[in-house]
Amino acid sequence: MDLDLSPDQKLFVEATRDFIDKTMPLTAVRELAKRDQGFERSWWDRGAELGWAALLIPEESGGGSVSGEGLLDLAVLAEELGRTVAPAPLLATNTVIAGLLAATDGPDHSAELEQLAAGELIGTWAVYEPGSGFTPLSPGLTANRKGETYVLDGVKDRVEVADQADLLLVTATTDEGPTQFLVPAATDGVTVTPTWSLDLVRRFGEVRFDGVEVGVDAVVGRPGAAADAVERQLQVAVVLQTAETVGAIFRVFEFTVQWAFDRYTFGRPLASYQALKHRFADMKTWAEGSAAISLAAARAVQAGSPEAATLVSSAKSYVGAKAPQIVQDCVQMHGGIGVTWEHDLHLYLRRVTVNRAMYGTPEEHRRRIADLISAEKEIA
Amino acid sequence: MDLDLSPDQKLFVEATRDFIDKTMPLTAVRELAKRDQGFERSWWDRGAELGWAALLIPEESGGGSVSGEGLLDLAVLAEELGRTVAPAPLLATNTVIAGLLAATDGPDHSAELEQLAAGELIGTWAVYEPGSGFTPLSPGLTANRKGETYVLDGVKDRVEVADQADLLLVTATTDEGPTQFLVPAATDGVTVTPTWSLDLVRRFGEVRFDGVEVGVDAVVGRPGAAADAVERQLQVAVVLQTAETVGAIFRVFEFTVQWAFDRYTFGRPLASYQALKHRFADMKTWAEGSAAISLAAARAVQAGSPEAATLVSSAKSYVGAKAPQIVQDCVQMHGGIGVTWEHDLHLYLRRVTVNRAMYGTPEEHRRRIADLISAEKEIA
Amino acid sequence: MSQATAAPVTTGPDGMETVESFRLRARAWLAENMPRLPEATDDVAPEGDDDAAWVRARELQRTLWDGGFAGICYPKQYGGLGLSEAHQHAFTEESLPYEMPLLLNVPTLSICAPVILDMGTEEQKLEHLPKVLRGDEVLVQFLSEPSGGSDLAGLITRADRDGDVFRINGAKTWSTSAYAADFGLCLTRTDATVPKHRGLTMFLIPTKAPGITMRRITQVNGSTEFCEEFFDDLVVPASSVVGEVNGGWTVGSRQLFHERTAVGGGSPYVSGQGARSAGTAKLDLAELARETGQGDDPRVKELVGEAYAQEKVQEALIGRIVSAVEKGQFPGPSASIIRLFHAETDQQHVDYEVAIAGSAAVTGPAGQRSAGYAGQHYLMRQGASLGGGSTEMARNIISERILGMPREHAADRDVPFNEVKRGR
Amino acid sequence: MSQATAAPVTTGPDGMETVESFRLRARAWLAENMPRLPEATDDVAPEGDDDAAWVRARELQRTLWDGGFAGICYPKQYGGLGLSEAHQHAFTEESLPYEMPLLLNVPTLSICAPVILDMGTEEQKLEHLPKVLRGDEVLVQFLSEPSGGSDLAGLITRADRDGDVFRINGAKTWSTSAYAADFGLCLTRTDATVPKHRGLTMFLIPTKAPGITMRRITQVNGSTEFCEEFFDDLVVPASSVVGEVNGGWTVGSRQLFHERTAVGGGSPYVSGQGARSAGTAKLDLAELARETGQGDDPRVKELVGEAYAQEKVQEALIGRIVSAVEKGQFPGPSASIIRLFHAETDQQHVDYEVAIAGSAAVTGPAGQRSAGYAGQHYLMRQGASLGGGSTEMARNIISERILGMPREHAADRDVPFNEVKRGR
Repeated sequence: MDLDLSPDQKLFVEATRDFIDKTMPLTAVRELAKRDQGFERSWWDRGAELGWAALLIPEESGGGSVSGEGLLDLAVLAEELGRTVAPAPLLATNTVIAGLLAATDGPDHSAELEQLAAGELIGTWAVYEPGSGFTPLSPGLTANRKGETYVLDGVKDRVEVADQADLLLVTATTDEGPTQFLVPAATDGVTVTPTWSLDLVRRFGEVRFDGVEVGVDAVVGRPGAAADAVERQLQVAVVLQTAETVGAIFRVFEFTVQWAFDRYTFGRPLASYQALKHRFADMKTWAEGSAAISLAAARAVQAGSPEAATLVSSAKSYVGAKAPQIVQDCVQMHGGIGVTWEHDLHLYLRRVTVNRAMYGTPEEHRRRIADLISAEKEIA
Repeated sequence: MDLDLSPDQKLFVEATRDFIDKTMPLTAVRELAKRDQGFERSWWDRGAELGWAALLIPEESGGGSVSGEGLLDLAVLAEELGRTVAPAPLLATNTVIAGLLAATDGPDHSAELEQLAAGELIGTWAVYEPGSGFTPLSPGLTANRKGETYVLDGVKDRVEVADQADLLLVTATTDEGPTQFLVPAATDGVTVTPTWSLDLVRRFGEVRFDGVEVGVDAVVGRPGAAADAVERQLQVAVVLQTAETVGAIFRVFEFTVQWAFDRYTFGRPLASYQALKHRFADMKTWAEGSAAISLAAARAVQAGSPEAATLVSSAKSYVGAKAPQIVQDCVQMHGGIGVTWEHDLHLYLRRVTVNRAMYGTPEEHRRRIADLISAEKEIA
Repeated sequence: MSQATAAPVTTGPDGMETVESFRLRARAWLAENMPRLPEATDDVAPEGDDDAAWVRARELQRTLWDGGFAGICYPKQYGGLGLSEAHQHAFTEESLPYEMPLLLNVPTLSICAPVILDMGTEEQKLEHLPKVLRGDEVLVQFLSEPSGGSDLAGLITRADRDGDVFRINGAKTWSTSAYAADFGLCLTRTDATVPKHRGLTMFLIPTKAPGITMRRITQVNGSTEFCEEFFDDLVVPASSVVGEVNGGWTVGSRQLFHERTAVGGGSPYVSGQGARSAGTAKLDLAELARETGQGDDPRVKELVGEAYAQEKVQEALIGRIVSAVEKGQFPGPSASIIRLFHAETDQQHVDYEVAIAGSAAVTGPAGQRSAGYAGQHYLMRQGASLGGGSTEMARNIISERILGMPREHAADRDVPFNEVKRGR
Repeated sequence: MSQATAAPVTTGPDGMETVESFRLRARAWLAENMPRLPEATDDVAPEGDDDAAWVRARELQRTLWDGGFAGICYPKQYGGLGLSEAHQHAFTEESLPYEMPLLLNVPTLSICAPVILDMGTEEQKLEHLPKVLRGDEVLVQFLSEPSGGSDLAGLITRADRDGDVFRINGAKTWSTSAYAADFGLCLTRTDATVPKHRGLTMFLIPTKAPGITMRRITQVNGSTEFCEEFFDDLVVPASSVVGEVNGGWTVGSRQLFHERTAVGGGSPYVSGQGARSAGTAKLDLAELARETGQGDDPRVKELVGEAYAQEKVQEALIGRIVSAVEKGQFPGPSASIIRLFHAETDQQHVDYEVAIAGSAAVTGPAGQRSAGYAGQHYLMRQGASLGGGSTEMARNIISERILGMPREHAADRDVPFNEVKRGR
């Protein structure tokens, strides 16, 4: 909901919308809901051809953005996908890309980066562990050095698009401290089990690592020094997630306003009842606030601003909490039809509820903000 | 807001209302706000003549209730006082009385009990300590046994009606554990300092104990065994507090509804606007819920039900949180005049805000509920 | 099944069995005759998918009937016990550990049958009420319409008189468990030339009659408990009118009163108490906190305690309002207060489920019990503020009919129905 | 006072000084000329009780004027700098560590003077604007009336033409700082025989003229910043009309626009930014948490983080809306969005102050700094949803004028004002 898109970005939005309208309308999403996998690989290939996994990558490394600010372009794209709750592994793959780009002081991963950018590989971040919240820097999964290899043991869950991912960016604890590894999903000892998901097409899975051996060149960045890349990955993930959510709530709000004009009760349109009008006014205000903070966070991350961490968590705190509230209120405005399977509202409700929960809940991000500002004070 | 008062209780309400109308209208409360002390002792004497400090005490000990259920009578009275934000030390004195009656296995305090009942003495519970929340069973104030005396050292604050209290019921830590002492305010080493209070007539103070010597007969109940009496005192305090709050919100709601009928804007009464009507409907619902739970808690405490502890905390959790919200919404309905000194709304807002905070905040009582039900589960 | 003879019957001065005596008898009888509730399972089958559950519910109700514990507050002449709400309440409390025919509570026992009791002809009462109490007849409401919403009286399903019969044409929706029912209370328009409330008639119609086509509605949580019905020249006799011809609004209003009371949890006509199926039962928040390793987290404890308090308030409020309405201390529309409170309580609970479950609410092992339900429940969050009359209508009723505030402008008031403006 | 000559001026291609150049110049000049903010004190004197503060504010504004930093967005011909909002924003950021004439921001600099700029005659602009920017003239709004409320256009203060002059009779209220002002924008009724919006006229009147009696209103927190005024045959010349006679609503609407923008925090006409006095400044919640020993409590951390996020959203939202309105992407009434958001942010903050402070919010050492303010702030909680147009009006505006929903029925629409029904 950037009101000041460049002409190139506007063309990009139009092309994206056109592609999605043709290839991934809500009816297609509903079809995919019945399948084992939430999207077809060939569809993601076409997205990759449109640059969906290349926007963060510098031109010299085979990437290229629309506006020169790749993350902002990605956010625009995420918003468009949010408008139709499309199933793309946009966040998953680009978060891995962001991590690889952030950690340039370790083994070379440019080959994988190229394949990710081309859509040949799908990446995902394996960061959650069973029974824990979002605590990326204290993984229980261990990686023990044995000569020129590491042996990984542990379990990750809530791994996005686990069933289709080729590359897992895994947070692990080594003797040196928190370390990330890039592990092909096909490696011996890696077992992926799909899990139930509230979203109909965005799937998650559990990934077990039983004595998984990887070379030292699987390390991303330096051993024990994962913190900066992890922070970067979190920021990129939340920027894309809130942008997608904003796209979803604006779309839901649009068709709910229209419904309020069209639907009559007691001889008057719903839109004429003050109690409902006031709730629409609140929703409009919250939606604009969501768009504003989501964009502010994206800009700060794009610019590498020192405020990026708190703005990203502010965006998640606000958008993560308000979006489900807005969609539920839109369900209320629709009445009974709003809770039927055949109405599209629940597709959006599922998506924003998943987005509320993943990569830190609003509550987790609020505590993070408190920690960040208290750390700032101590430095100052 | 008991809808099923007995005929005797109805007469009691009428007599109380009559007495308050004549002696403590809001204009009198405003006058008292300017004075050093929040009420006149002679006025409390008259209240005591009407039995305000005798309702909990059995007839054979010089007391007497209206209905045979003294706590329910007291709750009815508290509600009436809440309707005019009267300044009586009803809760303070009766909480001490409840504590003395609960701890019958220690030294004899029947003389003090009689004087409290007669209004000759005013009592208060000194339970809070600087820098702490409501943690009555872990006092920092110490009482060290020296032969036939105890020496008390420590500080209490947020002591209700400290400036006028004659008897302090003090929670202390002894070698045996948490112990309560009944200490005359005039004892050497006791220093009372009035503190600022949000309520204009309900005053609080800090009480310092510097090597205060009291006899072993000052103990209430057995040393180290204060827990039961403390629980009883808390239950009685919260029952009276929520009853008073319910009286206040019903009165505020009444005159705000009337205002909505009388006040016109854009040629229509406020009461005709749906957005406002819906807020009145919410307030009505919350007020009825407050009345219902407050009465349910009072009945459970009166009956000594095993549910009393959780119901009391449920009442505080709900009424403590909803009452300020209702009064603030009533301020909103009044518009600008609602935040002026000359309008009576703020007298009520101060009272319910104080009541929200004292003897455990809603948040503290919610955590207490969680602890209580988890303890129940362990037993079961 | 044995009649409960173990405990003796003690009667009060009014000749009615005392509540305590009734409670003790019920306790003994329940222990002997009703199956205890099974332990909670991981089964997440959504409501309405298991038709065997209906057979079971009818059997359980029959057991109650045979034991002399069916229809506690129904009059004796129609097969009930003619006892007070206090008896009902005592029985409900005693019944909590047992399997009860909860599926029959809404709408059969607590809404439809009470309407027949209040407004039906003597023939209708004698014909249907004993069957209902025996578990032989399940009833349903045909009220809402696809084009409807809150404006019930604006319905367009027509019933045209044709000699001794009426011919019904139109469509109804949101009829709970209609697929399992035998008869339905169907509100229709019999005169479109008068303002909307004055041209309605209520019928009690057989649900399996030719001319009715039924379709089950799938809800977002997979539940198919609601149905949609299409009436195509359904023919019913004039004797199936409940109340007066063109007096249907009076009957419907009574029905709404019973519905609000039932949805709020205050109906005296139920058999037992509880959620209709495991999948929709509220999660125990304290348990959820422990399961997710947050039992000692103060922020989670606050949510647990607050939700517990809210439920205690709800219980107390229901008691207060139901008693006050019964005694005439409060006006009848006060039932809307408990209806509104129910929605607040339910929605707060599901919000806290989601907040406590965190990311476990949205993905996890298939069929996982606690945390995963949270997300599922959240999809149906608005059910509590939609079903049984929206909370918006409840707020209108409270402000207008309890507080006496001016009524909302209705563009269709006093306008002949066939001249009222309708949306797209 | 020295003109800031230290930093060089760099101009852009449009001939205007670049923002960065302006910022550097401002930074240097502020450091040299403006007093740094004193450390926070325990002084809780409520607003408006200290008239010396007004003398001080006028002096500070004069310092800005002398330094060439007054009226950054005001046109040059009326004493301003004629620069952009970006310049204003840069200056505001640089000014935060310094004492600024914040008392002049509302309503003088951000509401009244902009109205004169938009709607005044050339004479009025030349007469008043330079004085305002120099700190010589303080302005006030005479809009609300004791019988009024949200229905501003329903006002009853009359201005009757009498040859070359008008005679004003009536009463106004809620005029911020009127006791310290020199002139006021006073909206009056000049024709009661036409519907309400068409019979209004705006005057710019001297506040010390005979015929005006002023009384200060005490608010619940002890503040006396608002006044009430009684006009008893106040005589003003026709040249003091702002806009057209009977065209006062147009002027008033413009005034409301500036007010909403200012209250929401988006005005480009201010001198500095911040709360007007220490007693009303928001408490730092993280600090309050530490002071009350709850710095590590997860539940308190959540409140701290949430309130912080809310403020960041507010900042971002103001930027978004102000820019969009300026560029014509959003309609003007969108200012109501930031007005509404301001209230939500403010009220959440004070609620969290009270929640964190706990019982320390309601009693404690006299004059205690943090925790005790919480209770005081709570008394004025609704100020944020009342002052500057109620949030109810904001919600009407958003739904009707942004979303295009049908307007609320107004019983006084198109009715001659003297036939409109009024309450008791």
